[in-house]
Amino acid sequence: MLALLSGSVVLLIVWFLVAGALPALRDGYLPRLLFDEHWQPGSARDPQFALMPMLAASVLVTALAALLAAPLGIAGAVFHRFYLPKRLAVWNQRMLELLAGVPSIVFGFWGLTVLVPLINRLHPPGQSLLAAGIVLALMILPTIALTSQSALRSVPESQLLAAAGLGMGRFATVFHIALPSARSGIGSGVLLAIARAVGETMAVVMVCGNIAKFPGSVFDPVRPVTATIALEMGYASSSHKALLYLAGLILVLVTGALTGWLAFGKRNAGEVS
Amino acid sequence: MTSVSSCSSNTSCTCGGLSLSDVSVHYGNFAAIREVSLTIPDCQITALVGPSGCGKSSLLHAMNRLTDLIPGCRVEGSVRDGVGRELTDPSLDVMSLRRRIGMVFQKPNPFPHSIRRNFEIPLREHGVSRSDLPDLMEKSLRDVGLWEEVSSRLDESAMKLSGGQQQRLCIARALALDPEVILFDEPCSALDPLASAVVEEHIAALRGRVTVVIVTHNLAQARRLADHVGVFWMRAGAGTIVEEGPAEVVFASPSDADARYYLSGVRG
Amino acid sequence: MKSPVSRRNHRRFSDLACGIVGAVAASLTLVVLGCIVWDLLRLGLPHLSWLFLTGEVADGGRSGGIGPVLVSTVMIVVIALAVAIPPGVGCALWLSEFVRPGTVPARAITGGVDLLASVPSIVFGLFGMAFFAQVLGLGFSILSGGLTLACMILPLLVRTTLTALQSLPVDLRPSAAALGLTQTTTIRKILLPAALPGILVGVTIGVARSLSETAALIFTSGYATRWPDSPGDSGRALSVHIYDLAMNIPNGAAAASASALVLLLMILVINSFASFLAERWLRRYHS
Amino acid sequence: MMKSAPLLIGLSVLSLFSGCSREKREIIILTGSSTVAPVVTDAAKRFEATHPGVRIEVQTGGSSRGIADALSGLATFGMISRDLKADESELTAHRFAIDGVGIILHQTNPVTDFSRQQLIDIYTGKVTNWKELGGPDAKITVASKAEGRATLEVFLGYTGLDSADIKAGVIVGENQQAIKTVVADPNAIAYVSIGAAASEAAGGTPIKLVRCDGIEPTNENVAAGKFPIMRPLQLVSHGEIPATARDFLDFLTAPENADLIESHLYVSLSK
Repeated sequence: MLALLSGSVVLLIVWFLVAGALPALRDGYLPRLLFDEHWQPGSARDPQFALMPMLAASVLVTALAALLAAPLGIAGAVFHRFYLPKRLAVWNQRMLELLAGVPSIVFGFWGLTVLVPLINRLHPPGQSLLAAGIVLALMILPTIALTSQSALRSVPESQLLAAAGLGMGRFATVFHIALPSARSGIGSGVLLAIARAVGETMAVVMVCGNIAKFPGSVFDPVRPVTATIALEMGYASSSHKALLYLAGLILVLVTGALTGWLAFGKRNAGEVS
Repeated sequence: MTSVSSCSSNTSCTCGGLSLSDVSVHYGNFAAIREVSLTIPDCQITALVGPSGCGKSSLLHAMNRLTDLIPGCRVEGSVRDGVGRELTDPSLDVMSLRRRIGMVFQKPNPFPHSIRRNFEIPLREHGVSRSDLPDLMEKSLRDVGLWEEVSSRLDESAMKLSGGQQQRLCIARALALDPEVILFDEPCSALDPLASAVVEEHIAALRGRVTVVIVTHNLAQARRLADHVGVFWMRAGAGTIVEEGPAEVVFASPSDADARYYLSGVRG
Repeated sequence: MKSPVSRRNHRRFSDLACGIVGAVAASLTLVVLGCIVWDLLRLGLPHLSWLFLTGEVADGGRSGGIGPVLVSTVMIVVIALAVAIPPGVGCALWLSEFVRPGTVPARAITGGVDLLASVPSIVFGLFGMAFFAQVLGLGFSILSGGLTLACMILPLLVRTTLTALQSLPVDLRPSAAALGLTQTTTIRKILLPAALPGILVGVTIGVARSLSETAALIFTSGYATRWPDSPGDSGRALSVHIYDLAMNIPNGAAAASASALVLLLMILVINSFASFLAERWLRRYHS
Repeated sequence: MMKSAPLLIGLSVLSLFSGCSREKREIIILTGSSTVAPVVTDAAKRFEATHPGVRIEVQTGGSSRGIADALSGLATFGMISRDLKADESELTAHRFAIDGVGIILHQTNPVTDFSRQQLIDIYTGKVTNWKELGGPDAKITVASKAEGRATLEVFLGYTGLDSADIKAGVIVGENQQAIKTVVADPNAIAYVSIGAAASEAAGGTPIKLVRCDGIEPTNENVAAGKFPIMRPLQLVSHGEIPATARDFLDFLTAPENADLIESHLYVSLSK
């Protein structure tokens, strides 16, 4: 019953998005989302509604963030579990939990005032795919590190003992025993983080530059779907609003499919051993 | 690697015993065992018996420095190998020590990988070349009588084996490293009698090839296996050895009163 | 075969390298956090005072305090937790104890929960505004905000509780059953207490996410800065207040930083309290 | 379900109860522009202090939301920071303040003046280097506002451009983001609320407001109607306005409350 309640929340949200997007679907905007070249819904002369660059931006920003954060987070968790003395480990964990609770707006503000000027010196304008990726990576790092830590903690003591009894060093124990054993826990942590990264809005909108074009390099500005919703929802007229709902719906479906696919792949890989 | 050869017979054995003198193990303020002295003869089977909580496992763990892993655990005294090297020396390379002194635990603990990977991971760690792996694995599996049972499914998960098979796999995995000593920490207590008998049979077969130290609660098993016996008992709040000697002597006429009661089945 | 000495050096090197990489990764995270917190301290600390914590919001937030905002924030988070924990834990229990994994209903619910986890927070905000505020007629209220947040942290609670339940020893269930315990008793007396530390971790993360959420609350709990009388009132959450100060109010950075410091402090206190509880619990039951 | 049922009931009772207690009071609801909301919030607080029994709810969400909520009757007033459009003529606008929109540059940028044509050239990508304007040899980073923002519409109105003509390097949302963008990039140009920019600049932020068509971007010039880019801040209503709401409207435009508007750096209409 309670499970059904949880499940029904999803249905409710999807239904609500569909209802919001319905006018746009009815008026045949879907092909325009796919095939238009620019995003200029407010233009009186030539309104265009290209969603693809924004979906691409969502995917790219998330991928970059995951690529930056996953190795760091997992390596940090290994250090936490196998190297750090317990007394210090507790503090490390406390700090990570704190980092997990920093509001996104603080990250965004920090990104815009500290990170963007740095990147600007390398390659203007600074607000870019790279900036958004780094800020997002910082935001999801604690999630990855904390879930990896708990996954590593749940590696059975008996296996670590077995490794020690066979004279295996820490490196081999970590890579051959602990990490494979914790793989599924770490994987679901990374998935959780990816889902969070795709949906993140407030921090990204401040550092990504918000230009709805396919980026040519990491220094180019991009505009993820959520940034568009955040920037325009409050100001959109009715048909524009329906389009934004449609964009949100597509994002949710794409993310759902992506995480579902990753999770499925993970499950299959898990069955081998 | 060091040329540790397996011995073909008792007389030419070079695997090396251990000699412990005044070994104490403390966990924080708690003394688990106090001032234990024990000689573990070459290539024989030494059984450590005694009631639970007397520190038998602690002593075993001290012999290959697994005690290092326990925060707050302190080992005092001296543990020397066959050529007289001090094993408690902090500068000793613990990893190669543990290779020379292997361990098999109470609960079978194969890695949750394929049977093959269970050999590959530790052997590669100790620098055995990839091309030597299949032969070593087969030899070790034959030594524990597992080869016929698993040779067709080496790439399946080790976790799918039965408990007895898993334990024999763990013995084979330890054997593959070509150790001088193998420590068995109640290797049969988590197994059913039939599996237990098979495992015991293969431990017995190790006599003359490696030095075996086995902790067991099963006195009958100790009688069947042991060449040499140490009896543990609680003295002044800590475990210690109250009787030590060749099996036939200790079982026939123990000099310590507690040991006598324990071995005769009256106490313990 | 390599000589034991080179083997030993090689292993020492790889162990050390592994440790160094880990240390760098861990400290990099902490250094960046340090930078952010230092910035907040530099800007916000001079602005902090008892009056700031208890006073009313004045001049758009640039002067006065954040008293009513704090009260609203606490109410929103409490409502979110009260509403989300029972179905979250229930759903996880159902998934781990009552259905076989891999069956259609289990997959449907797991998939749904995962989908819910990937819904952007701004979509939750729009949903909350449309459903709780308008359809259910709760209006801009602390209740709407709390319910919206509850939807948002629900998947998180399900996931962490599920992980906690699944990592319990498998033989707990048969051993309880062997003692003639009913499944309800097993769950209530054995499984839930054993999984409690894990559940607590989920709740802690949920609280942190609720506290730091902006997008879902702007549209639901609203913008009002007066003292809330009841959950039916509109009340501005701390994160929304920070957002407004940082984005809409010129020269609001000092007050924004001070508010962010307060928020971090709240999270620190809650985390410490939760881990204290978990530790006590572990000591009581596991040793 | 069993566990959560009493909880849900409790919550609904609570909300009913709070609904009851609210009905005794008179409520004015205002929703809309995030630019207007802070100043109206402060005014509401002062109004409530002198009018016990009246409660004023202020919610943000953007000008379009203000229009929609006023039309649907959800809000007593919508708050907007632009002029009403032709298709919004059912609504009545009540202007209470003016906000100038000025061009900002980084403090280190030597350029001090723009003509309307120069702005058009920059924002349509005809001029891309500061050299062409007498500045350093550096690429111009053009910051523009997101679609639908009132500031963008005001800027478009002044330049006569369509939003599709604008070739921006960076798109920003709120005023503060535009200011931070210029701080972060010495070669950026942006347009923001004059009051916000002037107060940030006075607070030490390294930005400067520059002249447009030779007119200094000051609130005095905006008040005098000399500065060319500006927008009204107004409340909009649909149909009959209740008496208390009318009182609040008068209160907002009363000279003795002009200090509230000025403290938020807008130009009060009462002077």
